[in-house]
Amino acid sequence: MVQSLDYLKETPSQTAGPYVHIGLAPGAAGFDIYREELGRDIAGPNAKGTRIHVEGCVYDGMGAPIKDVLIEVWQANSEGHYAHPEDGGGVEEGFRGWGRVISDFDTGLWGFDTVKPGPLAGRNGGQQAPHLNFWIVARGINVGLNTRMYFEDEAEANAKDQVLNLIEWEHRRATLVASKSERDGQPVYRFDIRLQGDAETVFFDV
Amino acid sequence: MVQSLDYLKETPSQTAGPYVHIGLAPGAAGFDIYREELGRDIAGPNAKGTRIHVEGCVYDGMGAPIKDVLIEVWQANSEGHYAHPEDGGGVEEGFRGWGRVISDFDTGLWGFDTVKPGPLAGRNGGQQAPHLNFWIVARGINVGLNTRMYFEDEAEANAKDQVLNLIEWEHRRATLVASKSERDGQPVYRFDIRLQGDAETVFFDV
Amino acid sequence: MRPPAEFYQRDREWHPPALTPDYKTSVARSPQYSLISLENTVSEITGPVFGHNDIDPIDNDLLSNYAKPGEGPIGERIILHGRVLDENARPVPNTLVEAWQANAGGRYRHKKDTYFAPIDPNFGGCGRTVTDENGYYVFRTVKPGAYPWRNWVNSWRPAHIHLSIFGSGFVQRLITQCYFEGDPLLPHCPIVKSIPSQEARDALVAALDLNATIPLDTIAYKFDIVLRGRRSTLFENRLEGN
Amino acid sequence: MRPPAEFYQRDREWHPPALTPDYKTSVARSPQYSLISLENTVSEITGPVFGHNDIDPIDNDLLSNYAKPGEGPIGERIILHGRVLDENARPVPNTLVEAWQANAGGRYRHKKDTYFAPIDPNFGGCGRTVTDENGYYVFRTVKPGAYPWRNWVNSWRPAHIHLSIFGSGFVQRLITQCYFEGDPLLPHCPIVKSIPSQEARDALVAALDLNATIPLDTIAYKFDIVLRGRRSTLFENRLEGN
Repeated sequence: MVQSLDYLKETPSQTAGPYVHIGLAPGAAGFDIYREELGRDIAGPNAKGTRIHVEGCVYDGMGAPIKDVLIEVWQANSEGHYAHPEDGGGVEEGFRGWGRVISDFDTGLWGFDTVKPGPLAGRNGGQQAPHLNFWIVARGINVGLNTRMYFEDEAEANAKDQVLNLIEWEHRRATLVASKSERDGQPVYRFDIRLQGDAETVFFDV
Repeated sequence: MVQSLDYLKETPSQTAGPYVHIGLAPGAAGFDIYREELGRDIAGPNAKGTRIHVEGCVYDGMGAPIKDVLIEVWQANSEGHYAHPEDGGGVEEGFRGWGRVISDFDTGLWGFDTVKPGPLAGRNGGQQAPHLNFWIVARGINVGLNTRMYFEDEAEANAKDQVLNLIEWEHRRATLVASKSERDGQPVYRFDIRLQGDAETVFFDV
Repeated sequence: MRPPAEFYQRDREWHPPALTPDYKTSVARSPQYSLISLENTVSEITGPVFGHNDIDPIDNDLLSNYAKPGEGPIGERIILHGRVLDENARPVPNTLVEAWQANAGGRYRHKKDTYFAPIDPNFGGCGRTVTDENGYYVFRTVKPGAYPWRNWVNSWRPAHIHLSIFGSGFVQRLITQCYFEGDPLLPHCPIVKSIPSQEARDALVAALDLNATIPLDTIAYKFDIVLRGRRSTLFENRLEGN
Repeated sequence: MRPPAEFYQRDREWHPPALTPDYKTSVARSPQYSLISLENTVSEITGPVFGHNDIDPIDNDLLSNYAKPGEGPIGERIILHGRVLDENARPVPNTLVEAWQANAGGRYRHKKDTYFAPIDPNFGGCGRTVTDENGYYVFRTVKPGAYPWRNWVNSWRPAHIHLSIFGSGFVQRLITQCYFEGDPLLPHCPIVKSIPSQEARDALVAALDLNATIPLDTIAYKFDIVLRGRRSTLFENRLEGN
């Protein structure tokens, strides 16, 4: 026998199930209960930087859009700082940088408004390109999936990004890059997520 | 080891609890649900013999009337026959000989109308005096209590009754004999049952 | 097969004794003298006979027998089913089985129940049925809730359904409680523990019966009931008088 | 104590794998390539911060947060309580815990739930709270009912409450399900069994906690939640850029 390590084990994950909306977006489930649902406004009214719209679908292995998916987004502000005490940079008042978005029950399309984040410091003096951190849960997903969304119009920063460069299969890096278009004068980024198949999105064990 | 006997064990008894009325006398619990509650009419309209009223209280060990008791009565008709295929004597149409009675929630008094049963055959050619078989359940009673009620005005038959004579302590036999009075021209038998104390009613392991 | 004779004596060591002080109400309600053991007479081997004309077919469906049209009680939809057998493992057919219980929140529809958990407007809480020719019975209901009661300061009854059974002879008369597999309150309940042996306590625990569930509809628990058996007539005292 | 650094890696052998074929929906929703292991950056060690101004005090009381005045939901009144800890057994204070569940009959208040068990007009089925300075959280609710679901023909979910927890870093983000001691459906559920080890499954079963019950009122279950822990800074690569 050896000495005992008194660490606890993390609580095991279970699927969020088909009715995750009841808990995290009750309005979508069909009823109003809270004064305010959390995660509806990611950047807040005071956020500096470029207002953008992000949208996409999450596709299952049959190529069908997942209509009951819930995505959480975590991002830095336009100056590359997170609204968190361990990031000393500070953010605008009302900037939380976190959002919760669900897909349309009929089409599977999801979308949200925010500001484009700035570039960030990486590990050991390295760089990270602007990105959004995604966490994806749904029925059939046993452990929430982590991925990142990068921006098509940040090709130079993306090329130097520590995380993208960690992906051995270079062609798969493109699965993390959202394509840009414009709608009503506002930048729109399309970010489709594929759970399986040749174009399977890169997911991270963070 | 020995050979196995494939007998089953009887299901263990549990107290009927304070809310026995819900199941066995829902009207008393406060609601109507069944077309007809069972056990309300013991003798039926065609029963021959003397119509009688029986009443009493069941007292606990502190001498307090038990207000949530339920009693079932099983009796022969005036000719000493039970409404059961194993008693070949036959009974009047509508005579069931079984009744269910509950105490008043405020006073603990219970009572019912029936006909006086006739004398019955006993074991091995012996005799049984007229009697009612009682089965008593309530909160705090773990196994329903069996006892018998005999009639004060059947002294001669009572003296020869096989069951009463089985009671070693002669003075306790009187606990099974109901006293007779008259009300509105009808015989009324009073049968108080005491669960504990010097005058504890005789209960049987039948 | 020889004609049935007297009933096997009741095993009083298997049943709870009258006095079980941890179940406080039993203290003043338990006879203190010994029961007088009585050999069967015709008064004991006979008992009331019930038929299908005594009850209605809906009486065994607690999901609907008190519900408003188009509504139903709230709670886990369950089937409680099983057979009534005797100690000889023979079915007891055509015998009355009555059931009563609290609603899914542990509240009884009884004027004396003061627990503040709400009454369900669509649930009465009682049912009855007559076993078929194989001794089989079935109820449909909601799984009852646990509830607090006044025994110790902090006493909780495990979920249970009260059952009342007749048999053919009045001495088979039995009232008991059906508990549910896995209920963590079972080891704490002084009413359950009024029964001396764990083996006998286990006999009151209905088993989850997935084979009897109705898919996408109603889950099932199986609860067999055993009534006292009767000897066959071998070399027998004459029970009857002549 | 040294300042906290990176999070311990998630034990992927302890969690369910993505592909668990007996839970059919996972088949087409499980990534087939390996996850790319990523060392923590500032994007991982940070996460959203919530405060008491984000929620209302009533939000953790599912018995009242959707009930009409003077009414309440039907079902077993329960307290679900415990602590949010990290793998170092330190409390995780001020973190958001969200809960959702079916009502006592296993019916969800969700436009996509078609189970015909009735909706409870006084029960929404969700709640949220922020842990206190000791990592403690508490909800009051009704015990949810088991319900059928479409996996195999005859599949039943054990009673459960869904829980969503944040922690301080976004990589601690966790959604799980809290089950209840003794539930006989647990060994049959392919979602429970998506977790490989029995020891890990047992970590999701709330214990009956009679010491935390409110006598004559509400029964209690205890469910502690463990989030990923962080190394202390020993001889460490610099996580930050400068």
